[in-house]
Amino acid sequence: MSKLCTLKEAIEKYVHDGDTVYCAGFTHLIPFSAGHEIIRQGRRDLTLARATPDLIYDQMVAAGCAKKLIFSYIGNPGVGSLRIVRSELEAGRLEWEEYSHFGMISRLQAGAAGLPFIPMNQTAATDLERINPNIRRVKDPYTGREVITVPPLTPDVGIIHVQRADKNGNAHIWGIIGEQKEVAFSSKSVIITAEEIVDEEIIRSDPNRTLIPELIVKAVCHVPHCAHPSYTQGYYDRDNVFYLNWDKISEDPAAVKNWLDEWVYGVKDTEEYWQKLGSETHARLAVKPKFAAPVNYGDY
Amino acid sequence: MSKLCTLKEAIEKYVHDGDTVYCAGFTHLIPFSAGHEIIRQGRRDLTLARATPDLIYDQMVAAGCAKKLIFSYIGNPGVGSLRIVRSELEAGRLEWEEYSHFGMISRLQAGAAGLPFIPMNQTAATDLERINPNIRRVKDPYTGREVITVPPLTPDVGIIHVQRADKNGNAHIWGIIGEQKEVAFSSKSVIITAEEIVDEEIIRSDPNRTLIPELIVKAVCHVPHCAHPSYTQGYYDRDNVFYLNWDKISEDPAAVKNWLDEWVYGVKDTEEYWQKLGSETHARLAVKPKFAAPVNYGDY
Amino acid sequence: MDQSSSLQYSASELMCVNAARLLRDGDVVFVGVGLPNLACNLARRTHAPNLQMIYEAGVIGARPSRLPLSIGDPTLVSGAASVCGMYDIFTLYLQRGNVDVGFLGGAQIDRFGNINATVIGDYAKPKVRLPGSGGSQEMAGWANRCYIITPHQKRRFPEKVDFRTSAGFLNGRTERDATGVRGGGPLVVVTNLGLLEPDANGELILTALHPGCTVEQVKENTGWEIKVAQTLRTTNPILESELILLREELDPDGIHLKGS
Amino acid sequence: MDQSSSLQYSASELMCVNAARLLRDGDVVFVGVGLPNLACNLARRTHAPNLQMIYEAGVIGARPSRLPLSIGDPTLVSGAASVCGMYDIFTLYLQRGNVDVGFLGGAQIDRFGNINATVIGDYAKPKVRLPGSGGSQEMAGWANRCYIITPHQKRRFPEKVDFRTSAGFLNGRTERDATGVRGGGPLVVVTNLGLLEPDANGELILTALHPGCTVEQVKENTGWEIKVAQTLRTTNPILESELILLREELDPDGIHLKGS
Repeated sequence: MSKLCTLKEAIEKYVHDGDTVYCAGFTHLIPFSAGHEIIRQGRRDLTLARATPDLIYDQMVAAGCAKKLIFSYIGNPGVGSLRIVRSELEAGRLEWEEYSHFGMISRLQAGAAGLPFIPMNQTAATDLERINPNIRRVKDPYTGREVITVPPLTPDVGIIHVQRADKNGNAHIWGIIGEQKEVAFSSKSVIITAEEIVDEEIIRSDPNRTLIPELIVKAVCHVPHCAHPSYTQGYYDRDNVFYLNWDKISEDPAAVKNWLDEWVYGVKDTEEYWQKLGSETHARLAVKPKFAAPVNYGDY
Repeated sequence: MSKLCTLKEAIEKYVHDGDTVYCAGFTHLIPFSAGHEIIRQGRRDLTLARATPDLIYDQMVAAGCAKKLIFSYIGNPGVGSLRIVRSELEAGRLEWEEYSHFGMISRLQAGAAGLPFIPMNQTAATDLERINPNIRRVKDPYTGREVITVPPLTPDVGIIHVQRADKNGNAHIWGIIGEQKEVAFSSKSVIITAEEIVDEEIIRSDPNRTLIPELIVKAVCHVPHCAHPSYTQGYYDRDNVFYLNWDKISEDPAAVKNWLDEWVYGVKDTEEYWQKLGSETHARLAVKPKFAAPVNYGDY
Repeated sequence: MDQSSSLQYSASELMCVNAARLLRDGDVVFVGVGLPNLACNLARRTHAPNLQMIYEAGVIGARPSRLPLSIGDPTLVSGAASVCGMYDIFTLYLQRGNVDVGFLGGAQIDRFGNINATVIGDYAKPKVRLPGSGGSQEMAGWANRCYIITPHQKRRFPEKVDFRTSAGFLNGRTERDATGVRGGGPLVVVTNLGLLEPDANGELILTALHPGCTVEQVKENTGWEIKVAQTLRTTNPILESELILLREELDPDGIHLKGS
Repeated sequence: MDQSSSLQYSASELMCVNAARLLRDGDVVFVGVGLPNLACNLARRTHAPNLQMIYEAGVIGARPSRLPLSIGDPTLVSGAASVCGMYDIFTLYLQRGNVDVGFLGGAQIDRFGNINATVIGDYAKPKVRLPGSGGSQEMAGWANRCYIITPHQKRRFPEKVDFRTSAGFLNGRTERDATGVRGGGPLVVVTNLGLLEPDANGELILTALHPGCTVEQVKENTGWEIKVAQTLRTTNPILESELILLREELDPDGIHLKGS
């Protein structure tokens, strides 16, 4: 059953004020276009969950979409501070809930697996446990030693960018696959954005590559370049220049407002945004092809 | 660092009397050649662990290698009873320990993840829990409800057949991937048998396909057709005729002895075994190629 | 409509067609080999084209081009929508609640739909050692709906199973509910005589007979005093079109449909 | 041997070379971006060709052909041995005990090697909100050996950290041991003045100075009364060949090696 729709339609239908939203992607495949569309549609009071909030949540927080952040590392990866998120937290204007990366991904794994908790071994560092009542302990029934637990995270909406999907929502992902599968299975609604919508025969020619199956997907949106300034392995490079520039822009609230006006509110969709980036940027982010070795499944 | 050696050398070095051995593969990629080599080398008192003992453990039990079985389903898949294992169990000549499939794979997952236990939701069926003291309960620290637990399974040796590996042990697997990854990470020693040994550039052209990394592998053996009468996706078909024939052979201890004499003790290695199967069988098991769609990782 | 009154069919074909009719379009079904596999494929080819078949070997959305002998046949993989490992199948799909229907079988099914696939006799010294749970313990607990396909024989329907491999309604529906288990339990047992369904208390009662079968046959072949529903239905006759699909396309060699 | 006495190098280059020398051939290293990444690549190109680099983004055996800005750069993937998800990286690799070395950093490192990367000041109302744990809490707990690279400044070496993001030896080695945590804890802190190592009680003491650095400099720049090892070593001089590798091949644009 085809679930194709525009990103605008998908956000209208599945993202509501007050929802917990997880835009997936560890550095790779971050669905920036979805964040921008949420900003354009003026969603409020969202709980934004991500291991690494990255620039996408810095921008959404700047635009006033967020009430709360759930995270495990707030930085501009490889650059430094995530200035807007940081100043909102320091000012006490944004609620937050904090884990280690392992705690965060374990919460997603518990949600995806339908488990009431996931155990983790002790790390000897107990301060996060002290300040976060969601981090608890349970006695291992075999050794009697204590293990650490986290509860499931089950976002209202998970948004996942992929290289290619069929119209039903079966999606191929390669390269860094951080927490995409766990977000998809833990979320109540899943929106897929894809660089390419392909015939289902392409997907079914390589079922081991399908991380996300149609049966958990609500909407499939064709959004090429959705991940910029993050990247899509094999399609375009990470825009490190933009990540460095954001460090400057985000120092100044006026500059942030101008940037949002120009690049989010001022464009109607990803296609317009991408064209506006211009041919020099396109050329800078272009990547030469390098193909995986052939894989023979056999005609059984 | 190359870990290439013959299967004979690998079994000599890494499989000892009294070890717990896990020959991986849910129907697919079952390393029959490794089982036969263990039989030829006369290993005794092994604890054989597998979700589905399949014919490989029926044969190893018949040959007197096993002291104990750890399993979750003892049948000849699609055919019926696993006669030798069944009669040894009924006669009380073989120890056993039993789980559901989920309990079995959870034990492997716990072993692979370095966890002291894995929780599972209740199923309302409590008889396995009643008779197996390894199956316990723990109180979920969030809801106060009880969940079921199993402890880690950490085999002394895990044997895993793969489509292709490099000489260091990085291995590509596709098709049904049952419990291969979990067995590899839970086992103390890992032996890889591969249809093909390929240049590491082949493996590294598609890192998402690498289920098993070199850093946990002890030995890499080039063993084409290792899985017969099981199969290797894309390389040869499952020999259903043999699975049906075994139902007859295994009815009669004399027939089993003759079969072992002819097909295990009577051949020196997998190459001789495969040639002995003959061209008609080769033709029957041949499979026409059907390739996965190309995947572009990009030349970054 | 086909002219079906004079059709000849085997017990397996009868059960298979009736099982297929229980499936709904869009159902996600955890499939075993044999009759469940045929029933699913029949449903897909008739009233449920969007049925999704999942196999415990880790295959999602299989479209087998030949009849698989085993649950892990390569034909299940080629052309499937997705393949994942066993841990994922049991967690992300079954435990998470993504499976609508599970098909179950076993050597014994009791008054409350509990199933024994483990041993006949004492567990430690079994008279008959059966295959064991495999995936069925969790399927019976967590699939939204479970269906059982089994020939109607007295030894298969004891008052109480020797070993509860998979939970039906335990000693009554409230006992199952009290465990908090997510799945709805066995909804229908399809036999060669008719259909059994749980009543308000979770006890299996006779709710439908296949054309030509009698209440007496059912009573004679059930190990407890089986109750009969107040309104006993008759199942719809087998259609010629269903038999043609089964015999000519889905199991042309009669691997699963021969016998009885 | 290079003539190295007259070589000029930055504090970052000095730390990077000394960190590289701590790595052993065959080590499996959980790598962060920046100096640890450069140190690993330098080690691979010199004395440890079989070093395996693992990134928390899920990349195993990376062979980056360019210097990655972020820990999730696509160059880490192309040509890597394996890529897996985050849950697998933290369970199958780190928690299972498959990681030999973890590199750590933080805003504060205290007397017992505990690290703060979370907040300066009160947690609920922080004076400075730092990035938080990321993968470092588990790395500090479970990697066999941990190394810390940090400039030697008094504010970075307080007597006690404001928040224990990652465990060193807590209040002493026996306290860490009592938690049963599998990793060995911080083995060496590499600064621009020398090396600190834990003593029998887990307290960081000065064990080596870089050529030209003094005990007084170290004492002035440490927030507690730092002890000096009975046999204070001097680190081996930086080699010209190491600097050439770093400057011309590993970080030609000086992204991480510029400054101080």
